Amino acid sequence: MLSVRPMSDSLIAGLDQTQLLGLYHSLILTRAAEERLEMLQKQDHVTGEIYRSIGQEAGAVGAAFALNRQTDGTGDFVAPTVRAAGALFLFGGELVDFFRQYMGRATGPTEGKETNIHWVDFQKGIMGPVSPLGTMLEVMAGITLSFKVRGESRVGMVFCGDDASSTGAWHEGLNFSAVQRCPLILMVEANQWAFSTATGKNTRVRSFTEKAAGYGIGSESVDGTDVMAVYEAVSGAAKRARAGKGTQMVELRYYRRLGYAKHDPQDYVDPDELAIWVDRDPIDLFERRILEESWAAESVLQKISIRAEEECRLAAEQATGEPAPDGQEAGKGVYTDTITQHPWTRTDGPYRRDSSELDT
Amino acid sequence: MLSVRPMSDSLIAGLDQTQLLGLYHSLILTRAAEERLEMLQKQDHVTGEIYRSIGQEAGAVGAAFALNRQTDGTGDFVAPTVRAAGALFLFGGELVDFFRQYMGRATGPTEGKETNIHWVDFQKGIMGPVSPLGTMLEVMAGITLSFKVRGESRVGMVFCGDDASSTGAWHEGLNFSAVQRCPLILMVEANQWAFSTATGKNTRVRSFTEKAAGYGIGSESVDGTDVMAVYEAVSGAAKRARAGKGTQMVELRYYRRLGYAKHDPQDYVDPDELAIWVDRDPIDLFERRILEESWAAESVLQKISIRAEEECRLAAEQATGEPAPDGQEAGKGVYTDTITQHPWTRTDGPYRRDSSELDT
Amino acid sequence: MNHPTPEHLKKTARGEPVTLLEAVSEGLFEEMVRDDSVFLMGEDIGVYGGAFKVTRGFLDYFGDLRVIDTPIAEGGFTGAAAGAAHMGLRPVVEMQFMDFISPAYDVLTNYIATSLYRGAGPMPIVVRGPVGGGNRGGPFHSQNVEMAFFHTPGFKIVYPSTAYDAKGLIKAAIRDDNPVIFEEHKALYRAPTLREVLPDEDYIVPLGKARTVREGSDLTLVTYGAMVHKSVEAAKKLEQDDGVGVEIIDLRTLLPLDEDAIVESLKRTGRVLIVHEDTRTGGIAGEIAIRLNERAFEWLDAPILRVTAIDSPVPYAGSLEDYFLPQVEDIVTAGRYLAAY
Amino acid sequence: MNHPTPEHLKKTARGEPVTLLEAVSEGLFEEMVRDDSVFLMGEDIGVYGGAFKVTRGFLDYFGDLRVIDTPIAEGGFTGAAAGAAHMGLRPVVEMQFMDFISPAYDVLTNYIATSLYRGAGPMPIVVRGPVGGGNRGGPFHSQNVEMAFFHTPGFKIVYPSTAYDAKGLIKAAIRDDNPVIFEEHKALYRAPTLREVLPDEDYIVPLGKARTVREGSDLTLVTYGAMVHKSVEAAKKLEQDDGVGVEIIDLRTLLPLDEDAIVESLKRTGRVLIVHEDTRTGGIAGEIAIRLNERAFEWLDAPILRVTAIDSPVPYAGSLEDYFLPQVEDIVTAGRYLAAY
Ligand SMILES: Cc1ncc(C[n+]2csc(CCOP(=O)(O)OP(=O)(O)O)c2C)c(N)n1
Ligand SMILES: Cc1ncc(C[n+]2csc(CCOP(=O)(O)OP(=O)(O)O)c2C)c(N)n1
Ligand SMILES: [Mg+2]
Ligand SMILES: [Mg+2]
Repeated sequence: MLSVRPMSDSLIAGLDQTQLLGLYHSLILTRAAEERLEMLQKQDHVTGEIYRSIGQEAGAVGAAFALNRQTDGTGDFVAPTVRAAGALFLFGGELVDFFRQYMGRATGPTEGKETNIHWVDFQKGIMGPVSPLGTMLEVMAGITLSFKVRGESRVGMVFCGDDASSTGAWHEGLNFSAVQRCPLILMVEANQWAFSTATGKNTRVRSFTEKAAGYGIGSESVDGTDVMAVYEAVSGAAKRARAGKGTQMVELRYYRRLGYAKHDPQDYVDPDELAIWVDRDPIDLFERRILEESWAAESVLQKISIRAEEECRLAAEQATGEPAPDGQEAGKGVYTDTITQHPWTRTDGPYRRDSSELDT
Repeated sequence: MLSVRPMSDSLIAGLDQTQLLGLYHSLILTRAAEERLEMLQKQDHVTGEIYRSIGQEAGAVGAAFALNRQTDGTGDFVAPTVRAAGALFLFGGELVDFFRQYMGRATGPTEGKETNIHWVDFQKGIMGPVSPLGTMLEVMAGITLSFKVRGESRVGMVFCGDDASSTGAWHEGLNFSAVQRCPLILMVEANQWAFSTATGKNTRVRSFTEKAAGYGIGSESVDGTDVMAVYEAVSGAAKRARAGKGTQMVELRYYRRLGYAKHDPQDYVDPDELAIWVDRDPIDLFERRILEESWAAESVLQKISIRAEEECRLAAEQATGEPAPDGQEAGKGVYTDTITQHPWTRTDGPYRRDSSELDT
Repeated sequence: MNHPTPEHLKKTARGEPVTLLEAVSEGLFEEMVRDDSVFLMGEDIGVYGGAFKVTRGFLDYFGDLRVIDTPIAEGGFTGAAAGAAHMGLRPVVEMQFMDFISPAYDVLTNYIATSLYRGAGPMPIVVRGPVGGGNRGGPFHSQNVEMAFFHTPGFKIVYPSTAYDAKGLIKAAIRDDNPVIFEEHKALYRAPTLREVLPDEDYIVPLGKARTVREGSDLTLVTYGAMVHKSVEAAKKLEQDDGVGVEIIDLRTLLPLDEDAIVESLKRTGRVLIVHEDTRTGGIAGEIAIRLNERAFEWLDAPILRVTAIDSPVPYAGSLEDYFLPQVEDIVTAGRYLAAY
Repeated sequence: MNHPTPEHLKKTARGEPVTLLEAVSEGLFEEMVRDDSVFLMGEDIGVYGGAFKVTRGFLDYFGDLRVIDTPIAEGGFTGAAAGAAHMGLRPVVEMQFMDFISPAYDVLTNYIATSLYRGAGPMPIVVRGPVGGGNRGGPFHSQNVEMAFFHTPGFKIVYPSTAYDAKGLIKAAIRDDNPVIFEEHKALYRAPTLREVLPDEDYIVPLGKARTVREGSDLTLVTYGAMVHKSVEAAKKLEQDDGVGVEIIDLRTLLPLDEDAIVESLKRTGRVLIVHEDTRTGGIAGEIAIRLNERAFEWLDAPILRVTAIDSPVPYAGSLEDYFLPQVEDIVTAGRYLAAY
């Protein structure tokens, strides 16, 4: 019903038309969600920092699409970064939760205690990250170790910025995973920047596959603006990891087209270099390909776009209307068993000796 | 006077006979010093742990010999490990200090506060290590950064066990040095063991030069039992580092022939494998070569051996007769400016209110 | 699991006394038998059985999926423990010496301690290993690490002083759903005087509960770990020489702190002396002091005092280390001062 | 050095008021001009001028040998700072957020703090960066880090609350031969109320000396950092509403602690309240309390109390964070209670 002409018998990279359009929808949705976020911030609904992944959407979407996504706790796992929201959505992360998190809503998955994509859903296989860079590689090594130990055919994928590779945690986590042959896929988001510092100041290698060799793991470098190429590379990596070939790396080559976060005017970026990458927009590229190959008609794509916009609008609207958490919740959930907060934390007076005791 | 036949005009790897015999002396001295240490421990003069480098002496000696050793603070720097005492001695570390350190003598360089080769001499370029593995690579990165910043033609050499390579500190230090193009030479002591754990469980690479590639630095792997080969490899590395080619790695391939420390019976080691390496004893090999090439007569070597033994005996005797530090010194030297230890640390009573004040 | 239980782990079953080290081993072993999800990670814990041989025989019995020799990467394998804990496993991580927990400081304080709060679920992890001085280990093999974690909400910190407690506490720690830092004092590991016959049945010592080591009505002495034994010595001296009755409280768990136990004792004695082996400034004595101010100021008949190590790294030479560490005589002096106050 | 001093670093020279952030910048800049051996390392401090722009313009002026943009490796570059310090340089290391000092915990506590003691020489290193809550930064961009280092002998810890102090203290820290942890509160960085005109001549504020912010005879309030300003608000209220005279001591340096200043004030007021933004258990209040027990117990007319953040990670949502942080009202309540004791 959606197709312009019937898909050929042989699927495109193993994907049928619905799936191809699913990829397209995910790309569009990611961008729309992040744009919506900017609007919300301008309207003062978001108090913290916001992040964009424009130009990098295909990396997150293509990679997540290649995994086994389930909602009953039996599927693969993904640990996204702020630049891989697309993977989060594909794994079932709800748009409304995305907005709730940024807005610190009581209704969000972390009930306002954490921000942005820092949230976890074990049923869906979502491992939101923490800020300290590199940590999630260690954590995912342990998650995939548990897959190995239990003989499950599952893989764990962890996204890391290119410059997170400088951290000791990255090294220790990756090496641990490598020697333990954990079914882990490391996605290196080679967007050429660490905040304002060029990746060339963080490492002397040109491709992270050179680093992979130093850990004795499989690796591949792929054009991170080409969602199909990413999908295929990660499919291969996942296959190898599932087949007991151990840890794999896939490098996504692309560019961080906006500043590190909203507040960064990125005046350190060469506009000509940037222009090259604006021309290589992953959504434009995929759209062109869909149309050229006649996988779908323009009107179909337009409908998808409109739907994605609408989803975002509704989700943002819902989140906006929801309450902030009650302040006192701040003190709860530090321990699984309740450990009494000490008197005088707030206004309880310290203990007084009974007057009857005073003559003791 | 020492030579059997005159050395040919062309030096051996740039070394004259005195130097070749210097190498020999250093090898012998290292082994003799460590054997003396064992005796001292048996006699209860050493309370802490002791370490041996048997089979690895050529790595330390050949490497240190290739550097510019001065005693006025203008030369190269070395940070040895417990398995590189030979480098320490070549840089001017005194035998008697070696024993003093192990015996916790007040007269030792750290006055009993630290043990074994953990001592520093800035004039000689000796940077004794600390226990946490990997740290010295970070520190040497900073030392060599200062050489670079000041435009000095000096290099810094840091020894690290093969399995110290698993630490985050190793990674962060090496990468920092690499991107800053510090004139640092990393000596990887590939003795195939981390305590009881085979190196294969610490890394999946067979040669650490594969890791070097992941940092974009020069590297070479060398037979660590061949003192001349080590000397030549490190000479080359030092030349490159001095010429502004940045950080270099030299891998020493050999074997840890004794247990991790004296208490380790190494019952996890395959005796056949061990036997191979006993046959490749670096001192035997060098001795054979000296005699085969007629660089010196056997009697000369014997004299050197006897001298080294004697040096060790005398130094050990001296250290043994020296005093332990005064206990109260423990509280001093934490800050450069004296910060008063608080009352009641020991026996001072807390302050009492004057009786005259009590009615206030 | 086809292997028989190693003989050296059947001492309690045979009714023989065990050392504190053996008690920890037995506790670990029993928990691993009881619960498949418990597994071990650490350096040299498999083939070698650990630097102190706490896990000797475990690899053969449980296999290398449950007894994992790790690379030298305390941060990495502690982080991996967090991942495994997310998936329902219960990792027990050994630090070869607890001094080497520092590279894991980031992942422990930022990731593991905050996991539950961040909505990422509980972290049933035990990080255990040898601590403490007196063994001429120098600055990097002698540290106590409690205060590195005491300030981070989310941890529990345990520090046993007897074989009985060590076994009961390690089992309780493993069953706890919160991350537990578990300190084992090297000088107590094989101390012959600490050997005792343990109950053959399964028991735990609950976390968060102090133990009254001896009663006394003149002075409350709060301590833990190796200092418990030095304090007992000092208390005997004070009793004999000065007729001072010293009540000793062994905290056992440092976090959460059993302040009720201390407060109750203080209310009887009016005087508190805190003794810890760890260095002085920022040690646990401060927190105890302010909590007693908050809860029982009016019962204080004398200042709260402390006997501790001095503020320096742990020196290597015996003479220095002996001076560095709190000694029985220091405790006696302080106790005498307080009793006479 | 051919560049002119950037305009934004000449405010004091022009007699204009500066913010706390600008005061730190000026202090750094002047020390770098004064002493060639001072240099900077950190993430994004060069091209970008630092996440908070503290080093804006420094790269152009001093060049990339003295203003080094590092890889994201806090341990690595802090360790490198140690090496540089060995060679007579004086590194000032920026943590982008002080929360990210954790990966450097090992090298800081084990290597840098112990260097002098180990005979490896002094460590004139400053590790500085933004700390503190109130900015909706969540658990990893809001921490105070003093207690991670307070227990390790060898460090000094500094935490300014005013522009004047910030400049004088950063200069003193750079000139100090001991490693200094220097905390800059984000909420104070650009606070317009803190803008002040600084002396144009070179001055330092000596480390280890507290400052009496205001005098009062009924209660000694010990605090530092952002809490100084909340405490002043509370003190005004207590004075107006209750007639309670609150003496406020701003510690400025947390280690070494200026206990003389506190003791002297206590002897006048008989009552002590400690206020810190950092979490409660194991916070600095404990150490102050036990030192006061040791030195001035008999002057205490009331328990030593504290107002602090609660024991949890720093939550993100505004409502949660406001509850988490100590508020003026909390200080007032505690002060009222103590005054009436
Ligand atoms: C250990 C640590 N140090 C510093 C930071 C601050 N920080 C956050 S993101 C960032 C740059 C990350 O660069 P990269 O990993 O390449 O990710 P990108 O922003 O390019 O996606 C830095 C320095 C951090 N989060 N963690
Ligand atoms: C960070 C850290 N973790 C653990 C240790 C304990 N430890 C000391 S030496 C050693 C093995 C080192 O192996 P390797 O680096 O290969 O050196 P080798 O003993 O073979 O010379 C271990 C685990 C340590 N010193 N530092
Ligand atoms: Mg990047
Ligand atoms: Mg080795």
